[in-house]
Amino acid sequence: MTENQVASSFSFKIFERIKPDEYFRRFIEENVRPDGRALHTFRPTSIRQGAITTANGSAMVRIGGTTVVCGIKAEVAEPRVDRPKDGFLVPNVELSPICSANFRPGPPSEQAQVNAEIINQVLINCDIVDLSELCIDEGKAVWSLYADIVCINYDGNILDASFLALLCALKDLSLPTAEVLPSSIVQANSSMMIKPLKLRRLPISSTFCIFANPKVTLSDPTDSEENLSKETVSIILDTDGKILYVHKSGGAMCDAEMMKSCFSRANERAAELNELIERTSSQ
Amino acid sequence: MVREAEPSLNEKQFVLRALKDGLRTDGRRPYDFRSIQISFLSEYGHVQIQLGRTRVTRVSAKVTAEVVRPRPDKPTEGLLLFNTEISPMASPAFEIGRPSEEEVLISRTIEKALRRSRAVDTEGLCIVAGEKVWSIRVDLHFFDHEGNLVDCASIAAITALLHFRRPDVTVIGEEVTIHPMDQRNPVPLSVHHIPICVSFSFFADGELLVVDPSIIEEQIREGDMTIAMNIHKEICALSKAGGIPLEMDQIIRCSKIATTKTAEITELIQKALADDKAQRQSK
Amino acid sequence: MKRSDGRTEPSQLRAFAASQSLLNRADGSAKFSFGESTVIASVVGPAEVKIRDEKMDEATVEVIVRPAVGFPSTKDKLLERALRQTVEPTILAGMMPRTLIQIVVQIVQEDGNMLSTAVNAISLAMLDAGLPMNSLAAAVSAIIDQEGNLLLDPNSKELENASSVHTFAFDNTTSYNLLLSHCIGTYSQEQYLDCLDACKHASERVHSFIRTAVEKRIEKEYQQLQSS
Amino acid sequence: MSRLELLTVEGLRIDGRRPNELRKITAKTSVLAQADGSAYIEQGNTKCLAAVYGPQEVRHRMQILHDRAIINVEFNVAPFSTSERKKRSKNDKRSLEIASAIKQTFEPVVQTSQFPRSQIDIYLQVLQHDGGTLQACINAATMALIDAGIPMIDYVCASTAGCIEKQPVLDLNYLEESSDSPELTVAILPRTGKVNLMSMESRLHVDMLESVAALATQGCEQIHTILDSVVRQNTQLLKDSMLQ
Repeated sequence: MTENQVASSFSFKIFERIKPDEYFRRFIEENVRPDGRALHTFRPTSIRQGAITTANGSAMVRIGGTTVVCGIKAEVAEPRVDRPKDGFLVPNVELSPICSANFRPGPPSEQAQVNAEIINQVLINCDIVDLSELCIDEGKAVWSLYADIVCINYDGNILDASFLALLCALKDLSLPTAEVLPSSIVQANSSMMIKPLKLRRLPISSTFCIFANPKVTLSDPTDSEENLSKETVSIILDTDGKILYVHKSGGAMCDAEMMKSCFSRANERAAELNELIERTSSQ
Repeated sequence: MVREAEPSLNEKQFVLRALKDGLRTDGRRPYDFRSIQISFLSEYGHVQIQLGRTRVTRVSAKVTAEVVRPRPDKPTEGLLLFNTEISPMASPAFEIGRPSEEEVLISRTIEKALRRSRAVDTEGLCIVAGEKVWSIRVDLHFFDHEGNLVDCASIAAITALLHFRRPDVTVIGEEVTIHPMDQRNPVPLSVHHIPICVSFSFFADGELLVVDPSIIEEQIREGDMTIAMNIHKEICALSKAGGIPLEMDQIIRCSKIATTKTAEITELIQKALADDKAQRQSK
Repeated sequence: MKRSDGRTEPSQLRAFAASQSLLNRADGSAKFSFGESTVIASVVGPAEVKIRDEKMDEATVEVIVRPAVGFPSTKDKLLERALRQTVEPTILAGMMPRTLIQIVVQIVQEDGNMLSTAVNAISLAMLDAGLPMNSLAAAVSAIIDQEGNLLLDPNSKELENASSVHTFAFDNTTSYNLLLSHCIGTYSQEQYLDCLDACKHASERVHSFIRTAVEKRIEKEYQQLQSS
Repeated sequence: MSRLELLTVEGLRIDGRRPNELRKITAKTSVLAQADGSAYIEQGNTKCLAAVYGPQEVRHRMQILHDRAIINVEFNVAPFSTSERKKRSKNDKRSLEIASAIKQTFEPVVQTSQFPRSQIDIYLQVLQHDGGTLQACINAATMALIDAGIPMIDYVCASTAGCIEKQPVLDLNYLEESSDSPELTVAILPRTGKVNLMSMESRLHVDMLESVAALATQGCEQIHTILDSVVRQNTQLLKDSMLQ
């Protein structure tokens, strides 16, 4: 490399650091993003089911540079007094300092808690799983599923990745048949494995972020894009085109027309991912 | 955390000089309580207490009940829980998640005054021994801190407990029916006695004392003491945690003052409860 | 049609109530209610910020949500983030660099729509605190019930029968921009857009209510000044 | 629960003591090599260890006071200290309350203004719990502070008293303490007789307060004599060894 080339490659890195918004704006004006994607393309996505053998169900998902692993462990628990038939499904998102310098050690960050709560609310409110399928013996014992979603590498758009990972792990889940013996001990028969949970619908999440200047919508933002734009739109759709969850906040740029275009992009994305999930499951 | 501004030397001297003449900056005499306003919200067991008229200390208490499993070591006792976390709303000096010394003392005084002294009959909260009991929780919300949070909180907590009604329950064999409020009249808790906290602040080497300190008096005081007492002249809790050393006579004198204050406040609470009852019946 | 709390129209909102400057320790405070749903919000700031949260070019906005019963849960964290991201764009944070705007939301009574009640309470409290702002956020919720009816400002009884719940917040600029959309349940795109439209109209009523509330208060204060 | 007979007909207590009798007290100082001052105290079966570090540099710069030293107290109960193993975290409200009470008790007694911009740490560890934790901690802390050579205006001596069947009793043990009878902890400055800390739980009639408090004060004075003799003995030994 000549001295000149070194200087220029060096200077554009400095440029990115000291004027990130201007650096980014110049790319967007050319209708391309710094990682070479068009504005509306999602990053390449891959799924590996059953990645963790010690878990009852697991999956690893990569969306570009974002990698998450979801492992589901089942435990026997006593049901709540007021819902004697229902089991538990507890999602938990972990964003540790390992996956990005954005996160500090210690108690879970706001982002981790909020993502776990969104997943939890969608699971509860959108009729995705029937928790009574986790019943072992009414009022005495139920399965409690702990779904730990661990981010290995963070490069933006954690919600889409965690949702996809959870879904594939749930599809992968198999539990031993169990019964409550008269001595009120729960006996599990691990030679007889069943797939207890049926997914009633397949919720697929797509996230967009909106730039003010120039006014554009970007699909599947990376970490640096997330930092530059405060306004985000997350849409969760099922494969029949029903909307399950829409969240938009952080700015005032988005109007109904933009929402509509996000919906149609989310629809395309849902179809694409549905096919990918089908393909991985059949393997 | 935003640090509380300390009173200036001039303010300090002004308050102390006035106290030496038996005067207080808000026009009270040393042994006067601020006016206590008790207001009931629409639900049973939701009370707001105000000390003072313009710059008020304001605390509200909300009582809720739910059915839970009892603790294994006390199968026939219901639970009584207090939540006394103080939010920065009361004063910017309070921080979320890290209890300040003041908060710990308030919480412990309430616990001692109301729980340790067995003000509420917890055995009466049992539904089925070892299976189901009522768990009564008192959530205290601190809105404004203009001095003497602890007395205000104790009055709010006990008034709310007296005002609260829980749904009626019938037990036939193993079957437990909880009757909704609109089907059967809800029942009050059985409260054995009414502990009231009375706080003192000491100045000038313990020579001067005031009842119900305002915030500036709390900031410049040399020592403090809180006595919780009921109308039967029983001391339910007493705490003088350090501060300026006092003569024993001074402490005995305070207990006498607390006796009369307790009687006055108890009367006030009972009148407010009676008024509210009459109002609810006329509706 | 008749609704469970006696309202006759699906587009009818419950009675608004608001009071301002009710707390003395905060720089600004307000209480807002939709019927029985009541929230108190307080604002402190611009104040000293922790070095960890300091931003060199603007103010840090912090929202703390305190539930009516029990300890804050992850549900309240979600509410905190939604509220912060909704009101942040309306504050001229660039005018107060390296400071903290702390907003505390205390839920007093829950009867549905806590998110929209809280947005309105915060808006009023920020006005009361005299923060520099570019617009004012106002929010309204709606549901689609199991029969497919759109009901504005649902109470907790109606929420039990909801197939989807929608909350929208708008600013009061001429273009009436969408600040927040938080919608969960199962619904179609048309239903979403219907709710968006209905809430947009309803939030105009909230905006004008806030305006009258503030006007009345200022008038009263002015009269007091004159008479004294 | 059948009520325990806490007082026999002869007026003796469950462990054979008379109502106004203290439990046996053993106190030792300089028990830890690392600390600047330390003490170990046994009051009956309640055993408590105290260590004092400082005056030293303030750990968190935020807390520096420019006119005096800050006192930091940490209170810990060993999980094996009671008959049932109970893990009590350091941040449990009860422990925090005790720590803060001890801190506030010593603040007016230690001459903190002699050490501006510094910090004095008092660590307390309860090894065995048989009633009267707070009093044992205060007594241990006093001894440790004296051992560390930190200037104080006086000893702080603490004792408990309660009331069983209208009979004031001194120095409650665990059984008496947990039987729902009132317990009053008093800490005094023996020279002036002024009360530095007073804390009470459970119900006591206000007319009894005076006599119970008086009994506790007597207990404090007895403890003072014991602690003082230990300190004097130690000093004598030190003097002898220096003269040799």
